[in-house]
Amino acid sequence: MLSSSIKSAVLPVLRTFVRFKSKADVSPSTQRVIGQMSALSASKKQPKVIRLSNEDLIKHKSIVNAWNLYRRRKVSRQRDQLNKQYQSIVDAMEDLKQSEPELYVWANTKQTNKKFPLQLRVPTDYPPSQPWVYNVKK
Amino acid sequence: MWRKTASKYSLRAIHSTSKCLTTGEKKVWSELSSRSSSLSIKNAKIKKSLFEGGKPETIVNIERKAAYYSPVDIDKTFQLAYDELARVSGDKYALVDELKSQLTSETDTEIKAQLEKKLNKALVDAEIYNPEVLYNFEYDSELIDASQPVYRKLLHDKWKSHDLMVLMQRLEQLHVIPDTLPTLEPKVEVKVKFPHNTKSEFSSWIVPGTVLPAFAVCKPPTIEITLFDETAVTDDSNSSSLYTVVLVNPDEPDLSTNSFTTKLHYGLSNVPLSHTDNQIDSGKLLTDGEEFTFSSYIPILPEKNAQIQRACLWVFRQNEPLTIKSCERESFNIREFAAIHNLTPVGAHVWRQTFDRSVNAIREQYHLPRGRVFHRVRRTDPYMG
Amino acid sequence: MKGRILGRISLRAYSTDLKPVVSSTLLISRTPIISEELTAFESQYYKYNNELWKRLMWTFPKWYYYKDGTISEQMFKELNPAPVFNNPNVDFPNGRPEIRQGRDRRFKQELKLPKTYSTEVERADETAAESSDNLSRKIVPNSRITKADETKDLTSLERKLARTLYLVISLDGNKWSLPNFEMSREEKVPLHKLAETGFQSIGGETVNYYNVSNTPCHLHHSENKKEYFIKSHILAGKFAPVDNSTKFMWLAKEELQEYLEGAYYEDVKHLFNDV
Amino acid sequence: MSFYSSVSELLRPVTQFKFSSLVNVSQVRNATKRVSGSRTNKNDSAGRRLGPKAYENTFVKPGQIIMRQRGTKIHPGENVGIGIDHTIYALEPGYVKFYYNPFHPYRKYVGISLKKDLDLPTPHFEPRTRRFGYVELTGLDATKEETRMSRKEFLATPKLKALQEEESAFAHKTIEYFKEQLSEYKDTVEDENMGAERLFKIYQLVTVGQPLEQAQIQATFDYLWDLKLAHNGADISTQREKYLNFVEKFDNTVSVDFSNLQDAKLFAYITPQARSAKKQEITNKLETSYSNKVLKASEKSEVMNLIKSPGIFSQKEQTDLTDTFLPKVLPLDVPGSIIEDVDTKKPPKGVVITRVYDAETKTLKVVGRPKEVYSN
Repeated sequence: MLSSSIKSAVLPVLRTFVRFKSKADVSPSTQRVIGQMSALSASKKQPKVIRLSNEDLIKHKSIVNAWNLYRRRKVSRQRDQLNKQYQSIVDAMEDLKQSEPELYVWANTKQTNKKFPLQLRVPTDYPPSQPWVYNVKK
Repeated sequence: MWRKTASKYSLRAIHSTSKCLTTGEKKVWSELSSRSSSLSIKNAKIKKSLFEGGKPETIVNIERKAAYYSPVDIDKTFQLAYDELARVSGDKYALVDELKSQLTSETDTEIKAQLEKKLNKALVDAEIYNPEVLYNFEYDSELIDASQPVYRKLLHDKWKSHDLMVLMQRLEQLHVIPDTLPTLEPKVEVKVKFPHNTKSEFSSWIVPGTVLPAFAVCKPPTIEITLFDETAVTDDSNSSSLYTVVLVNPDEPDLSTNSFTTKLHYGLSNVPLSHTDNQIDSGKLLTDGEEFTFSSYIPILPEKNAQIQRACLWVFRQNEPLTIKSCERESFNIREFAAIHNLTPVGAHVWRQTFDRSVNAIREQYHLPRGRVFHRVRRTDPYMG
Repeated sequence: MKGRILGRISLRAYSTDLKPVVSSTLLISRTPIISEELTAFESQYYKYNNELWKRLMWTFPKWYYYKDGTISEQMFKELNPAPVFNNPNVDFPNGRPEIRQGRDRRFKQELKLPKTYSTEVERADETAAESSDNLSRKIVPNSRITKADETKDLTSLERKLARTLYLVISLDGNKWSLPNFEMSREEKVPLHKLAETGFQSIGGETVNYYNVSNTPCHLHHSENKKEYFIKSHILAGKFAPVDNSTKFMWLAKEELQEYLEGAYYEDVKHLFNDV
Repeated sequence: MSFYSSVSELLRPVTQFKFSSLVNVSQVRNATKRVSGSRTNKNDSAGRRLGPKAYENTFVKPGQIIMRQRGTKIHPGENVGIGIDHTIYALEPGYVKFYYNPFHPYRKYVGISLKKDLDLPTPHFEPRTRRFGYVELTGLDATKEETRMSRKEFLATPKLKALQEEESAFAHKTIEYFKEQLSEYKDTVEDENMGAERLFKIYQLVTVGQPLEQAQIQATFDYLWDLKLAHNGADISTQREKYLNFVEKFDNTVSVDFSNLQDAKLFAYITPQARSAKKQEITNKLETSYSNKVLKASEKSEVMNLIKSPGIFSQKEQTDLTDTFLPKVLPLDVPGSIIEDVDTKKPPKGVVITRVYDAETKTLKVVGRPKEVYSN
């Protein structure tokens, strides 16, 4: 359904409105297939190849270099943190095994009927209208 | 923790979008008192257009320059990228300073060698991402300074990516190895050209395996030997930096055995080479030629119907200064020669020659007898060796 | 069997009074709700690549979406007038155009599509509810900065949506720490149970949370006390302290550094997320 | 060498097998055979006479067939060829050897060894044994064979000859021209012939891309090398000394502008330092007084003269400078290159009416431009 604002936008267009006859001597169905095929094909739709000047090539290379270094640094930092976290789990469990064998057994028991909570969400670019749910039904 | 530094850095980066060379970190690559001037762009205009944007100065034609469009936002992104790279380089230079101070206090030669290796790597890492170095390497060959580790690394990588593969392919397919020497572990780049040529097709560097006419090789070649490994740094007392160059033809017909012998065509020894002084050219031959040459240059002049012949140029690294008085040219045994003089093959080159109309004139010039003529059909007489 | 073990352990516990107290610390976090904040370099790099990608995009096949001679095609044409063609009699000081299919191939194609809403006039009789139901309305995303950020309310769960927040409490209003619960020497309970019941007792009744594991993720030694850390995520609800004197805050990693004791923070900082 | 020693162990040839063990396997038919036969078993064909035709250590001549087979039961090794039907034949006269190749351990090979006691395969790092096979001609046959041309060479001969003549004519003309010009420097250059020849050699070397300094060294080297060859080992130190003295004097006296030989002019030698200083000076002058403004015809010729100053700029630098300071059409942002308010119907004298695309407004503008903005 066209809203009133769209109708007002269309009206000035109508004055230049001309209904064309089909240009080619092909049936409408064939014409449709041609349209669909041409939408998929590359002919005439490709942009010009980017030919960079010497300076810009160096700039582009440097940008890519910097990005690779930056990513590498970030990933290695994350990996280091995960390694530390894993090590501290191992340390805690070793200690527990020595000092509190009972607690160690409990801490090592597999929780079989535990489910991943559906309420955990993947972060989005913009927050929902109500960022947090406060009422909890138990 | 890293987040804090990152946000601090990003704030600074926003303030210095278009102005460069102002902040502390950027000094790493703009400071030239302790760094070689070959590590920065010589042309001030190009340097400005690299760091401050605008139409590229490398496009000289005014119309093409006006019609050129840089990718959107490339300058701003480049500035931030430059900050990031310079920061990493700053860390590397800190490591360089530390290693240098360690080197001065260290006395054990073995540890010293290891430290030097580390220092060299740190020096490469500190400059390998410098946009100015990349620019000079790609577009300003005059500024490629082989005394800088970073340029050596770039040259080495470029050589390995193409020229080395071409050379090894030709050496194997033309059976230079194992017909002359068993094999080659290439350590240096060997380039050959004949600079006396006044025709453009023969005057530039020779691609390994090319077939050349006799007139194109009638005077001694210029040989460029690019050293990549750090151990080969020369000072005059260090004898490991002396090189021997030998040109042999393993296809000299030997009718007595119905086979071939190897002939020596050119022999140089005790040639001192370094990273920067790496050419054996006419100038050097003019001044020190007598001293180096133990077997003067005679071009390979194939006889009619003797088929295509290979000119195999071998470069050896010497372990000590040699005293080779003279050498028998005929029936030259290059394996024995290398073994006797304790030579390590480090590089090679090959081109090919066959009979052409200029051979006879050059034979006369060199006071050689007229070449034999062979029947053009190959017979079935057995091998007699 | 189990009884025997229990008995032995309790016996041993009585025998040495110096044995450190076992306690459980709850590391309860609110995971990020919105995506990570980008650094200046990251956002600039994405922008740059996006521009390159747009520059290399194929030309929009107008004829496929807008049939010749229809109203929508007319509207499209009015919004996207054809560029000046490469007229040999005209000087182009900044390079001659290369027009293919109504696009200058040298640049990215900037398309204007007919809008589904009017930009100028708001319908007076349209209520808020009606406009939110209207599918053709203009889409305006919510702000990434919330009210809690503006008022600097450290107790709110709606602050710093892009970061992971951790709960810290203070019983006396001065010393801040992660919620810690000591185990009685008489009766042993699993560490995660201890943390859960402790948390509920101080005000976690109204919280829907998810305990990641029953395995402790860290052990912190302090004088005569062992703190085992249990990881947990808050999913919904609100921490409401039972005791009015108990203060609490939801803090990100850098803020925790300010409120927690120095040596303690250094020991546990790798447990906190940078994002 | 170290690589060789580490690998040579691995590449030692596998012991040769006796050929008899290859062929002495008696044939076994495993398929059941019906007594009465069947419809598909009636069209029997004659045997194909496959198998080895020459055995271990047999002497064979080139072209002789060694093995007939379906598929490569035995692969071709050294000095043998393989036909379209996998027939293996000899390429060299010698002794047939069957062997295994360490690089393809599951293949059987046959090859030809040029000597009876040489085993195959040839060790990987050893030189190949090769046969020359051509017979030397003497007397008239030799002369005839030497002058014999291939068809390609024969057809190209007249063209090559013409080219050679053209080259020598050009050389002669240029040397004469240089001699003429050198007469100006008579008091310092004693030997005009030698000087002109040297200049021509340097010119040739510069045109193939050598820098001037290197070309000078090369010209000296070539001269001395030819001198040495001409004297055939005799002592040439006096001539050498003489030529080197001449070169030193000559190169410091005169030089030629090689950027355009059509109107080449000799000029007094300038040192590289002086040249780069002059370069800088001219570029500065061009930038300060001739850039970013509309130039009159006289000014244009001044600019051209500055760019073409002999011996200062290379050919490439000259075109670059011309592109920068004398472009075909002056850019629009140069002050005075646009006359906005102009009667397009009746433009004043010396004004050209053009249509210009304005990128900001994306429209066409009609403007007047003075004639001087166009280079011609």
